[in-house]
Amino acid sequence: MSGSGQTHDDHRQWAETSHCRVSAARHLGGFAVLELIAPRIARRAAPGQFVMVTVPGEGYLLRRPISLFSAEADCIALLVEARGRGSERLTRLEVGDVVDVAGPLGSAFPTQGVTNALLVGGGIGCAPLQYLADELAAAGAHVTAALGFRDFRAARAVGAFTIERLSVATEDGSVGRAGTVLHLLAALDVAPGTTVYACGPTPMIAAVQRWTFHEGLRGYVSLEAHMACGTGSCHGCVVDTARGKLRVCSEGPVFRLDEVTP
Amino acid sequence: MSGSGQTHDDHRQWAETSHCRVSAARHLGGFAVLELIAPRIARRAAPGQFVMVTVPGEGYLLRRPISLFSAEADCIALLVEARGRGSERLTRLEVGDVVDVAGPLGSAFPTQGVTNALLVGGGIGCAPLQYLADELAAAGAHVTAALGFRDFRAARAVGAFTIERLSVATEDGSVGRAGTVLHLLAALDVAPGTTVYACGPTPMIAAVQRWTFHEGLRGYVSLEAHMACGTGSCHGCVVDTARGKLRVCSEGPVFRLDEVTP
Amino acid sequence: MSDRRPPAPETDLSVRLGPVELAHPLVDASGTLDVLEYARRYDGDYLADFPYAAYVPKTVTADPRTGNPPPRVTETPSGVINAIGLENPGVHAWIAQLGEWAALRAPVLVSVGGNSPEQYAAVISALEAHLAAAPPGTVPDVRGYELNVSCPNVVGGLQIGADPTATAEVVGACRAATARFLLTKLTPNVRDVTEAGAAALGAGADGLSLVNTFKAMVLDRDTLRPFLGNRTGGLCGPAIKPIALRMVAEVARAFPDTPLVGMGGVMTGLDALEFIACGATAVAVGAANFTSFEAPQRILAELRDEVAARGFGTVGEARGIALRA
Amino acid sequence: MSDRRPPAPETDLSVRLGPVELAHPLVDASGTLDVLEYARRYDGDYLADFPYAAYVPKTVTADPRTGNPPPRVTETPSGVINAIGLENPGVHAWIAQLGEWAALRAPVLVSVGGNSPEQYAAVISALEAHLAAAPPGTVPDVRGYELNVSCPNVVGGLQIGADPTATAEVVGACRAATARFLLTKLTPNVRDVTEAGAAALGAGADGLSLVNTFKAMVLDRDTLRPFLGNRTGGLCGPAIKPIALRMVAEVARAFPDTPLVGMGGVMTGLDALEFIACGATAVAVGAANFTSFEAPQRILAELRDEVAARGFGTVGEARGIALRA
Ligand SMILES: Cc1cc2nc3c(=O)[nH]c(=O)nc-3n(C[C@H](O)[C@H](O)[C@H](O)COP(=O)(O)OP(=O)(O)OC[C@H]3O[C@@H](n4cnc5c(N)ncnc54)[C@H](O)[C@@H]3O)c2cc1C
Ligand SMILES: Cc1cc2nc3c(=O)[nH]c(=O)nc-3n(C[C@H](O)[C@H](O)[C@H](O)COP(=O)(O)OP(=O)(O)OC[C@H]3O[C@@H](n4cnc5c(N)ncnc54)[C@H](O)[C@@H]3O)c2cc1C
Ligand SMILES: Cc1cc2nc3c(=O)[nH]c(=O)nc-3n(C[C@H](O)[C@H](O)[C@H](O)COP(=O)(O)O)c2cc1C
Ligand SMILES: Cc1cc2nc3c(=O)[nH]c(=O)nc-3n(C[C@H](O)[C@H](O)[C@H](O)COP(=O)(O)O)c2cc1C
Ligand code: FES
Ligand code: FES
Repeated sequence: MSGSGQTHDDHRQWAETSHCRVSAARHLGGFAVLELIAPRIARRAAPGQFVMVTVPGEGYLLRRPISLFSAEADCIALLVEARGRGSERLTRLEVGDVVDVAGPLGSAFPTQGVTNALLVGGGIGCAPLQYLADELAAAGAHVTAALGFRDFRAARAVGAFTIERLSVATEDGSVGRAGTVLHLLAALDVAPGTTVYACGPTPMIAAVQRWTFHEGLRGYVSLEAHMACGTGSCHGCVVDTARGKLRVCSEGPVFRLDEVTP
Repeated sequence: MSGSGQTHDDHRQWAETSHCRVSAARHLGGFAVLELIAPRIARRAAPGQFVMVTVPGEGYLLRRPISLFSAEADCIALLVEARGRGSERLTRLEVGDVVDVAGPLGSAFPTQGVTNALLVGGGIGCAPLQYLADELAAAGAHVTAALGFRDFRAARAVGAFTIERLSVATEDGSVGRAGTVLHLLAALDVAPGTTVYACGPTPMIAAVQRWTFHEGLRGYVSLEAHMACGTGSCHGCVVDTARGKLRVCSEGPVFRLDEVTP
Repeated sequence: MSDRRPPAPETDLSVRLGPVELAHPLVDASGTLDVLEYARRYDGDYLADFPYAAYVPKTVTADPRTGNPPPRVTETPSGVINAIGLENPGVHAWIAQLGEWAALRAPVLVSVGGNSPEQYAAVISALEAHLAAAPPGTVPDVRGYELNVSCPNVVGGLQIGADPTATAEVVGACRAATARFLLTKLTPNVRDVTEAGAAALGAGADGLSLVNTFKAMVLDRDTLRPFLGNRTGGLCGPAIKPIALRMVAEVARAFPDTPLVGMGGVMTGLDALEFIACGATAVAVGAANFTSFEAPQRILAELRDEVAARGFGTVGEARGIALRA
Repeated sequence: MSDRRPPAPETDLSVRLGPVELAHPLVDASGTLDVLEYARRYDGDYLADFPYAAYVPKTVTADPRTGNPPPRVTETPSGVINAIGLENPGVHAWIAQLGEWAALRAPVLVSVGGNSPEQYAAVISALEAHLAAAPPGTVPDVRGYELNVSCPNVVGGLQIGADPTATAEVVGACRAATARFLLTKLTPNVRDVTEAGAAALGAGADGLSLVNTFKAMVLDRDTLRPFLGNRTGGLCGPAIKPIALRMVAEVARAFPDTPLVGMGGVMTGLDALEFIACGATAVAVGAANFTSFEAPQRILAELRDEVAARGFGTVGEARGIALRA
């Protein structure tokens, strides 16, 4: 494979940080929160955007898309779940390791003028919501988050979140309320005009979409798709939307909730 | 490439040691002497034999053939030169790392009845000669070694050898005598009936062969060939000999000097 | 090469691909780099700094195409598989965008797809008409075409390139539609890649590019069903490089003086030089673009170093040296 | 799969490859495991402990062959390339050795090569004559043949398998020479692998195995000349698995009830299961044998786990599930 190790630091016109150092790593059994020193990325980032991360080692050709879990001063953080080979390798990164990271990429969650925000996450789809919550809170919005997980193991990711009004559900009832994130929503007192931000597996997105329509709310969704380039070049990551087929890496990952067809 | 990491330790009928721990590592700029804990291999080994070493990490499909540099009690040692990707990776092994090693494989240098031995090595071809010298010396033979290298950098390998009567030549004269190992041989006082053991690049083998014929000596040579299986199965490593095409990994690597056609 | 040498910028890397002068041999492989998308993500003037010696856009067809259902891409051992299915807005919408990258400072070779000779020729005719009428500065520097008769992911794609007669028909129709440089991009999914090559050259192609992707399949780990929405896809990347090199060598031997664009798994400067040694005039870089924004710059720097370190005065001196008896 | 489950030895892995009962689906790929060489390096009774369900020896030809000049093998990205050139002692010397592994406790499928129908048939006739005359216990349990019409590294190898007519002639001659199970091993270096498959089956083959290696080329880093002594070689290993799976699926779809041996890049139990999901009856393991003596045991254990973890009662339940619409 080779190659990715040796980038030329004189070409600095890209928001691409080679040899990005891990400055902190928290391992939460199957998940990791990685803090990376990446000033050029941190400076430009907005919640909802993602980075393409080169998995260290031979034998990983494609970079992995990972949402920004936070971005502050010179650092970005990523919340990574070990799902396949590559993400598993990323969760094993330790302080001092270096990775290549490109970004920030894609569209951000619109936050302007939002006073009440409801953040709905399922599984690793929760990842972009911490950063979003931070930004919304800093802008004075009232933020509530509802996170759903399959089971005890998946819910370990919750340990990474510091959102104040946070409720959790697990399908097996092992952590928080038993049921899906929809059960959490049903129990919430949602102010009219609340903006919904959703990210998670397709069935959850579809359910949240139905629920927001029913409640008369507007909102945004961050979608996942298998990616090759992450740069809008290959058309590998398209999803169907009301605006036709759109690329998650370029027109997305954030779309209006009412324009996607999960 | 997966796979090799997970061997089943209940199948112990093979002289194959998975998770073989590096117990000592000396790094000699471009070379490394690696000591590995491999009792089953050490117990059966003889000088001239080799092992197949799995290069750690993804992306190395074939094992690398490496001669035994020594074998004592529970340990074997390897002298590895960084030539390509895989051997370079092996030279970076550190104490505590684990590698998979299979062996001992191939034919050994005959040593029975030898009273005077002349060991002739070129470049990394010197690797099997230390073990051979030790065995010959232990059996009471008089051992002289002549090692030739291209330059100063290649001659760093000398630091690994502890043969008593050892002379060194470099082509650029930076270490030892200027010239090839043939110049060393010309300067030696070789007892009649001395057994010659040679290992090195093809032109050196050819020259040593001519020299031994001229001096009326007998001897053995250890050959290199690109290998896939290392087990006599694939016929990838054949060399031309007086006995027809023979496999270096199975009929070799040690052949009679007078039967090879370098 | 493990010990890096100082860069040798004086080494002459320029090549002539038929009538097209290239500053160096590297071009992008169709479908792997979108110049406008890159420009959006770049701090400087990307159209001026474009790192490849020519730009090959994603294949354009006469009609708009929505492409294949997702998922469309994933990784394989040392490879990438894709089944995009030639998604593109159709030649008319595509032409309407030309003004946005008219300032691109590199010659352009337009990749053309279709299901019939007429469809291919329609793309070229529409573009030629536009170019003839366009005021200077409003269109990029289109120098030629690459006929993609080899996409394994659409009906009519692979089929054309695997059939010499059908290939010749497409090339003939396109030859009649343009006087510009005409490459035909060959499929590797054949017994003898020189057959379609001969057909294309016989029908008027000026040069050949190869290889497109290998038809392949990946299963979903969980369901054991085909992973890609299209079931099968096209394999590229380092995995296929040894096969691609063999095919480029065969074509270079069969058609010694023909402009050739070699590709398949180029990740390093040495890889690119290998294609040149096998007879390629220029080398296209595909999947490597997915590894880093700076892959083209890195590969070019490595190629320059490799050429210099081997004592070649020009990159052309390396061309075909693997073919000698 | 990252979390290992406890082994489930009760899972039924047995399959029937035509008339041949196999304890499980894994066999060795011809040319990658020599049973006598393994026995030499084994502390127990290797002929009794043989891990594969059947043994496919290296291809044997009528005449002795010295094979190609070295080097003959090297590594590629996720692949192995070889140009052995069917080195073998010829069928008569080969028969003379049979007694040494007569005790092998696994059925044997003899791989046969040649340059003409007569040469193939001569190997089979010689062996059939020997088997008919041999006292019990002096010969291994030969159950059938695999006709290697697909070696890319010899004159007449690839050529036969890439030509349906030539393939049919070879198969026809061999069919006349034996009543035993007859597999034909197909080359992937074709446009449509089902064409040679149909020809082989039409001429009397009982089943098909695929794929043999892809014709490919590797250059020497230093000289940029072809690395292998034979210039080109055959590519195998994980690099080619996606293409091999696609071809096995095509053949399984075209000939649904035909015994199929799938292969190409199997390194893990999941890989093997993928070939079965694509329609293979049995799966051959080639390059993986080069990674460890214990590769077959590991792959078999993994396959058993995969089958059990997915809730299949038998491995046969997984067969062809990737083919469903
Ligand atoms: C915009 C976006 C944001 C994401 N944010 C996060 C995040 O913050 N944290 C996190 O843990 N994960 C996130 N993911 C999912 C993450 O990219 C995948 O889990 C990861 O790529 C899996 O790689 P692997 O090597 O483990 O899987 P493998 O299956 O071994 O990978 C094979 C190939 O498939 C791709 N792939 C596999 N699963 C997915 C998937 N679900 N989505 C996209 N590509 C996939 C891989 O990138 C790789 O190219 C995000 C995905 C997208 C598209
Ligand atoms: C019997 C025998 C004993 C050896 N003993 C030693 C030793 O003690 N110390 C040592 O440093 N080296 C030894 N070598 C050489 C060593 O095997 C090669 O240097 C090593 O395989 C190179 O691997 P690479 O990944 O660095 O090279 P790459 O060129 O990247 O490897 C590509 C492939 O070619 C093979 N290969 C490359 N060079 C050689 C070579 N010269 N000989 C055989 N295969 C090669 C590799 O094994 C690999 O399969 C020995 C070789 C043989 C055959
Ligand atoms: C995602 C993707 C999209 C592609 N799209 C096209 C295309 O539109 N037209 C085309 O001729 N080739 C297309 N190709 C093939 C490449 O241009 C190239 O022939 C192939 O990928 C081999 O080169 P590589 O190994 O360097 O990627 C595509 C390849 C990929 C990976
Ligand atoms: C070194 C080597 C030698 C081979 N020799 C033969 C052979 O003699 N006859 C044959 O039919 N196939 C031969 N093959 C091909 C394999 O049997 C198999 O078809 C191919 O390697 C694909 O499987 P794999 O990817 O698991 O290796 C050989 C392959 C290798 C690597
Ligand atoms: S991943 Fe290539 S366009 Fe989105
Ligand atoms: S390496 Fe396979 S026979 Fe020697």
